[in-house]
Amino acid sequence: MSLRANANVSELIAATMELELARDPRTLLLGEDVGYSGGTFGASRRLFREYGEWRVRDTPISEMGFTGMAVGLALSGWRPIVELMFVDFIGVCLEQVYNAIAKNRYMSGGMVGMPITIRAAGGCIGVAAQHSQTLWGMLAHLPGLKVVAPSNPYDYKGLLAASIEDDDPVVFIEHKDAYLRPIRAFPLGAEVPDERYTVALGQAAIVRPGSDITVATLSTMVVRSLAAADTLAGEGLDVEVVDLRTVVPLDHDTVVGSVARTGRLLVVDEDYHSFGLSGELLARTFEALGPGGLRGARRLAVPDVPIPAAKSLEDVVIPSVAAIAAACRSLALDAGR
Amino acid sequence: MSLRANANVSELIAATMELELARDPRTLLLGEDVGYSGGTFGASRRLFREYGEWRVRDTPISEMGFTGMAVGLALSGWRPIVELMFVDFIGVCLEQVYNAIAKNRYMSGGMVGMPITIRAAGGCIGVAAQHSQTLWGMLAHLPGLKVVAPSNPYDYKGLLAASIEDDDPVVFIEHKDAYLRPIRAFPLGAEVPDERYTVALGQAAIVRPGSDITVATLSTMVVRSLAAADTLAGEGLDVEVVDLRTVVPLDHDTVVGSVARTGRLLVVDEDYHSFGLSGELLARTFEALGPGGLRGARRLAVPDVPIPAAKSLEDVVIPSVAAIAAACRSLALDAGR
Amino acid sequence: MTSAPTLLDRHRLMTRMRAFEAVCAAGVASGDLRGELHLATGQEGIAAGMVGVLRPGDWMVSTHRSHLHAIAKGVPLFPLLAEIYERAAGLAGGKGGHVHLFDMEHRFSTTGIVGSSLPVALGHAYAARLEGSSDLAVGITGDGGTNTGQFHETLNMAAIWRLPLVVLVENNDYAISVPADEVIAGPGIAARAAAYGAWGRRVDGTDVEAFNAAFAEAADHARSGAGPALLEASCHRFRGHYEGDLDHYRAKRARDEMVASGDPIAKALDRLIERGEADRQILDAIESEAAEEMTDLLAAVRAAPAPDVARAFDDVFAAPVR
Amino acid sequence: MTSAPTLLDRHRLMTRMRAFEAVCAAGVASGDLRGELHLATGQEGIAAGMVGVLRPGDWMVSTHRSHLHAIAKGVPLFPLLAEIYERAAGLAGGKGGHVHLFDMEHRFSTTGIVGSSLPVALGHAYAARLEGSSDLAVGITGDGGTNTGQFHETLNMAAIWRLPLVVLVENNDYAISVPADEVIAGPGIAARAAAYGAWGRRVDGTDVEAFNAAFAEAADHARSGAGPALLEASCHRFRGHYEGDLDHYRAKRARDEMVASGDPIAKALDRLIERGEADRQILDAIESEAAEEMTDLLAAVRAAPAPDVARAFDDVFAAPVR
Ligand SMILES: Cc1ncc(C[n+]2csc(CCOP(=O)(O)OP(=O)(O)O)c2C)c(N)n1
Ligand SMILES: Cc1ncc(C[n+]2csc(CCOP(=O)(O)OP(=O)(O)O)c2C)c(N)n1
Ligand SMILES: [Mg+2]
Ligand SMILES: [Mg+2]
Repeated sequence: MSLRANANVSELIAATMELELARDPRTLLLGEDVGYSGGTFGASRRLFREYGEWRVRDTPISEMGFTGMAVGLALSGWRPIVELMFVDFIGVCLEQVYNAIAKNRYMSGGMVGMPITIRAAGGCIGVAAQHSQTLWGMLAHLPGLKVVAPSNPYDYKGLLAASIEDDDPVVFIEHKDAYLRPIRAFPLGAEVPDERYTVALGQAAIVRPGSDITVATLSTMVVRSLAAADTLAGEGLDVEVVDLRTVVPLDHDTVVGSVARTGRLLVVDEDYHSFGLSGELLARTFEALGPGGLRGARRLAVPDVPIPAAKSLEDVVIPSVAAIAAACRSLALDAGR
Repeated sequence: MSLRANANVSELIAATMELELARDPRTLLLGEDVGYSGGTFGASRRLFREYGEWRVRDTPISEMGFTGMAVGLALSGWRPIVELMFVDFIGVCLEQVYNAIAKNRYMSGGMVGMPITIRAAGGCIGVAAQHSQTLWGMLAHLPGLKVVAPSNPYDYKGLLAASIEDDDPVVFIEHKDAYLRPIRAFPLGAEVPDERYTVALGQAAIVRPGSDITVATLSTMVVRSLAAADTLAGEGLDVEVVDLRTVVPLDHDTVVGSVARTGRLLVVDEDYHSFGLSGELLARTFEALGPGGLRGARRLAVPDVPIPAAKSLEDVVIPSVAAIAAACRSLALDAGR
Repeated sequence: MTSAPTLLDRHRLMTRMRAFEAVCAAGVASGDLRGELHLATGQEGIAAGMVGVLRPGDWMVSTHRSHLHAIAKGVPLFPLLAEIYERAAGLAGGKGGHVHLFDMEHRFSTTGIVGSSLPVALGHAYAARLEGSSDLAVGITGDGGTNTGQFHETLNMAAIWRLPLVVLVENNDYAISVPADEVIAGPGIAARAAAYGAWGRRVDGTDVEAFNAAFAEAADHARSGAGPALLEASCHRFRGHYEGDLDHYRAKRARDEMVASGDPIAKALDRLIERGEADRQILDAIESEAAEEMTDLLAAVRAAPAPDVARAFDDVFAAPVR
Repeated sequence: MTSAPTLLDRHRLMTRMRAFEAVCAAGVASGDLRGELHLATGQEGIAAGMVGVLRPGDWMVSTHRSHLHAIAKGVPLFPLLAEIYERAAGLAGGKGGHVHLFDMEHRFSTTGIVGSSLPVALGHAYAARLEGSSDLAVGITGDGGTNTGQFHETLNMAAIWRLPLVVLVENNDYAISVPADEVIAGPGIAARAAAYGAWGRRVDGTDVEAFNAAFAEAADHARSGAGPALLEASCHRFRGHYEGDLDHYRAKRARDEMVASGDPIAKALDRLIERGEADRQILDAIESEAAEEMTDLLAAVRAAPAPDVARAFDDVFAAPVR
């Protein structure tokens, strides 16, 4: 695989799937518009031409039907990749996702594996309440699903390969903001090897070391958190940024290790605030470190509102660089420098 | 409304809906088997005969269709009660629940209300992975839904009336263990007035005062937690039990007030452990009290596994009285008496 | 239009509709509008053909491609365009945006999820039955939406309860890039009505008069208490799926041909001239008036303020909640 | 049974099936089994009628009422009953229980969610096409399941891709308490095949021979590459929806009549005698042998241990995860 010099993340995703389709003849791709047109976001370009309609299948708008179809394919020994276009549409087919895909291994006493990768676009780019969600907190709550949300090109490739190779079901959430962004425009992970590699699921990365505050985040918010950290560095606040990479498995050990040094945790999450990732991570950190180890903690997430359409409103509900920086500052104040 | 002396909770639920149907002619009930047969759990008995097929409607097995129908009914000015039988089936229709019912008020800038009550049975009584979930953590994560799970007869009646009367959508989760239990067999809330009353959504109740540990819980786990508290009283450990009653709105103030006195929090939850209620409540308590106020915290919930079929296995994944007591003891030890 | 609209009336309405969408598209070019704006250019015959049949008491539930349906249902243009432009004066104060349009006064709503419009319309039809009114519910979907489970569940329930529902399918040949005839099995969409014992018919949606007649029949059937009607209207999507879609999956020649032969406005215009009901001059005037009207409308909308940021936090519930 | 089963073979099989379910029911009475146990007593003609047509390479996906289908597909009785009794030796080590049965060796699975069996079967049919095999997929549902969106989506996709799928509908007149004819609009389940250009037929599922012939035809059609077949088999649910269901919504007289006139075993028995293919003595022996077989089976299952509690925590993922 070799990409154009100016390639963006959607091309990278297509190229990654190309390697997987080539590597394992039991892999196939299903979804609306994934075939002839190469994907609504261009993330499956070329695959239809190369692998044909049986392995790269344009489906009707029947998400429940084709997600359930993936269950039968997996039972038959295939390894389907299902594209849901927007993760918001998972409400149409959650039944097959959580009652079959997530539970079949357990309900069969381990007899059956569900090596299914569900790819879907998440995150905010101005498409309002029904097309802007991330939902990883909701999905992570349901046992049996792994949940992945990369922040940078290197990880998009490595985590997607690992997800497809994994013998368990993975919901792989691609940020819409990344698709059309050139690989080389990313502040991290912009060097992407041509050959195949994997990035292990369940290993967070410290993408910026720091000593004052731990910011734990994922997906596009990693980029924003790094920008905020840069700003704060100028103010003498040294922020460590942890890219969680996967929500399940959640590598709280890396976060706990970081907070053991900094004493302060800020979780930045593009998902809804309550009953999700940010609370879970705060709770696990407290459980690990106890009141003596965790001096202060804060969460910055979508404030339990649907995503509004107007940009002026969207801007105040999605964590911005300024809001991240402000949250760090007040955390530093509250939980004494 | 007056009930048989030996009436159980399913009769109480039917009687409560009867009062609501009588009180507000815009209220109606939809769902599988809710009509002629009086409900799979008997929770709508008599209503079909009294209010006829148009207001008490037996539907086909088309959950997405009739949940969406409730949206149109609500837009037209009606106040539907939708019965989903088992909350596990919500995966079939989550789309209408979370993208329409939960978001329409917001997406319409407040023009439109969605006074819809979704009743569904949750919890464990030996029916394995696809029929034993509670899922309140998943639903609470989605902004725009209120989520209610009563623990005792008095609250079943009062909270259901409040839910139906509420101008916002409510998912009302009835525990399967309660349906056939006689009202008078409950350790609390066994006195149920004949007349209509409501219990406000969003107000937790301290159902047992205590000074050493706060146990925050809901639904059937309240009963188990009270039993554990009784055991522990004999050992000199004085446990305060808080019945949350509603997950959204979550009355963390009452929990925080209690923990401010006890210093220790145990959340007991019949939902999955991670990314749900227990983490959220722990996080909010830490945020409110800081490291100085929260000396120790623990969670006891379904350990992120699907519910197994065999009773021997179910018993170890659903919090038992013994497990609750054990968790309290070790919390007391860890976070010093 | 209280008496039945003439072809000239409908031509004027279609022309205004197209001009309205031109000022929507302008927002994408200017960077005012983000997200995926779906226009119905080429599909005006259907929206304009409903006028005169629809009554104020009727309910309509539409899709991601809904602006013309809103106009047909009587939603006023200023708050409509203001919502599309996410302004405070929009239908929803800018919180819904161009795929989530609500106007309770004019009994109109939409959803961005394919298939989900239909059960909502079913609910309105059920309400009409409960109320004993003669209100009709119109649920709109595209060809792609007929492959969703919601299509099946809705038609079945409407049929067993004989509800006053018209399921209107705008078959514009494509669901994004996927051709309808590759993913719809059997004898076609309209023929599926038979599975439910329902009224079913396919009509040329680029012929506003033919469509109007068929829609009137469907509406009469549904209002009569005989159960739902499934009306499939053929049409073409002149533009990409959304503004910005490269539309590389359709051949340019086929697109040109579709515009040349399947334009409902051109067809009406030819027919008006042929019948001597209008001349070029009148028709030109209609066009320039429409353009002017919409240019003014756009200017007014552009001048209107964006919503106050405080609005981002309200309307989750009727009253604030912790 | 390698050569085509005779009617006597099928009678024996149905008798064994009924005896098998009697020992399932015993577990409810004894308190061994919790939850809602769904029996197919009265529906044996369908399960037994599939034998001889089904091949080992075929896949079957069934519902909450699946025990007889498992037997028809060749799932061995001991691990089957052991799973129903939630024993360590059960198909899934007691973790799935009586509504979640999996046997990959015999290519059989179930789901407890109505309608969800069908897309899974579609996946098997798609796999058969990918593999170029002659394997068939059989997706089973009840009459109630035909009202789910999944029925529509499955048949449509199977038809557009001409997949080797038989959708088998056991129409036992009821979905729990709701009569099929009150909630299924139009000319009936089998007639809905036309909407997808699929093969469709209704057959008497209480006549094991007639059902077998129709099922063979459906299977041949689907295997031939001509697309899916929709086979509706009428039958009766002799017992409540689940063991413990009061069944108060059906009149006792109608139930008695259904048992008297619609029992597939009694029908086969009468026919065997009429044709002189068996006499009372043989048939009595079959019955007592079946009862004995299942009594022994139950004793063996009862003697088997419950799963070790440690098993509650594994099998969420292939390897443990934090
Ligand atoms: C359930 C669901 N799946 C997928 C989408 C993404 N999507 C939006 S429009 C569309 C195509 C719809 O096609 P059709 O119904 O023919 O309407 P058209 O766009 O042609 O007007 C798709 C797939 C969606 N919004 N909802
Ligand atoms: C999606 C869904 N809705 C409801 C149920 C509850 N339920 C279990 S079986 C059943 C009736 C099924 O009727 P039918 O398909 O005719 O099968 P039968 O029970 O008659 O064999 C219902 C409603 C379910 N399991 N799944
Ligand atoms: Mg279309
Ligand atoms: Mg049935």
